[in-house]
Amino acid sequence: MDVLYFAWVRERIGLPKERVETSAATVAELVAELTAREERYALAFADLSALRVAVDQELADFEAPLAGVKEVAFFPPMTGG
Amino acid sequence: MDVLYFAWVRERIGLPKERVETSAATVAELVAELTAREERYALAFADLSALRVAVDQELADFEAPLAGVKEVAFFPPMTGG
Amino acid sequence: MSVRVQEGGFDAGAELNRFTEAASGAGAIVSFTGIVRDLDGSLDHMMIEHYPGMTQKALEGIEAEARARWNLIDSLVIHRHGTLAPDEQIMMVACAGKHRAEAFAAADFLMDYLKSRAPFWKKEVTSKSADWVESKQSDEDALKRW
Amino acid sequence: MSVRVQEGGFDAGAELNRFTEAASGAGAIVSFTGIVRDLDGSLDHMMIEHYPGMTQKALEGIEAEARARWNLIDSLVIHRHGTLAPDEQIMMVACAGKHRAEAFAAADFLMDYLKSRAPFWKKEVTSKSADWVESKQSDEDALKRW
Repeated sequence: MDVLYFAWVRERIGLPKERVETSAATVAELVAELTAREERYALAFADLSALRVAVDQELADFEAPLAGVKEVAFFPPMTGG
Repeated sequence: MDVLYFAWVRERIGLPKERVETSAATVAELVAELTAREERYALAFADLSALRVAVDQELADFEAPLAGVKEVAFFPPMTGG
Repeated sequence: MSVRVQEGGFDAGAELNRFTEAASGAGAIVSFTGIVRDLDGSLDHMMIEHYPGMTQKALEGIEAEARARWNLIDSLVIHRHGTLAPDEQIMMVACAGKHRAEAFAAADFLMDYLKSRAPFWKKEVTSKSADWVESKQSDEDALKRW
Repeated sequence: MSVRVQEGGFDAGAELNRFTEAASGAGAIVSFTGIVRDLDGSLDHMMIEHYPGMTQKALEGIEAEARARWNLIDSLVIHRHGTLAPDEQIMMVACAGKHRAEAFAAADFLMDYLKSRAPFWKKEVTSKSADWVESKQSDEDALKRW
């Protein structure tokens, strides 16, 4: 699946997008996998309450299932307008 | 004093403005004087709850005093915007 | 702060741009435009009567009240009188604030007060009738929000 | 109903006039324009990042929600991304309704949701720093009004 990062999440992880092969059943499991990988992921995901997630381009929560999902994105709360 | 009429009050009384010599102490007394004059005034002032009044170009009520006043205007509720 | 009462038309977009350009330091601009609606296709024209001596004063008083309540950077009121055809623009209001909440609230407030407290009266003229628009209880009730 | 996400600038006045012209039957048009504020004179520029695949979809979803709640004749959202200088216009919203209450409410609602639910992020760049704008609790709280 494609995993996308925006704003300071992108900056901490150091890339805007990557392909991730995972058997994680939920977003939370994917976060745990990524966090275990490298320090920069651990830093980006240190405080989940400061993060938002979109699954296939719709806002979701960390318990959202990943079966059949093509794209997951992590970012801070939006600040448009 | 100048007495002005707007919208349907003007149409019922048949003029936009007239000079009135009066010793009425309040707007209500002026209304009573005018009503006693002619049928067209009585018609215009038949339902005071449907009328608004301005004294020297400020919204006022029917108990407003007329001492020193130069201009009184009668009209229906406003419908601008 | 600016109030204009005029018989001629105005260009709402040009007014908005001019207002925005001048509102230095604003982060939020809200505008309202009121348009003559032809409710059932029968309206020939609308006549707007006003009380010249009082209108400017009343609008300035309403604007001053808005500026006392919200930290506005600038505000604008334009209101036409005379004969207007369907789809013509009757009036506009614009408010500039640092933040969106104050710009929205002030524009909404200006409209509510202008509607029921500025001395304008509308008459709708069709081929068959000419009726003064009646004030609505909902417009009077709207003032209680503030 | 129309949503545009673009890097280039736009002419809010021309957009307002075009929108008003097309909104047949409208009696009330409300517009909002958001502008880059230079809070303390130190801002060099603002960077707006967005999530291209999601932005259009999210804005259309917010617009659909507004149209489900109010009887809107038309609505417009324009939002820029990329690099913006102080005083440049970031975005605009316009709503056309038969009556003023629905046009005001829908524009206010669109702004509240766009602010916290559309995937845009702002970064303020000065000569000394580059900081992501933090979301405000007041913006999240604003959603509870609806």
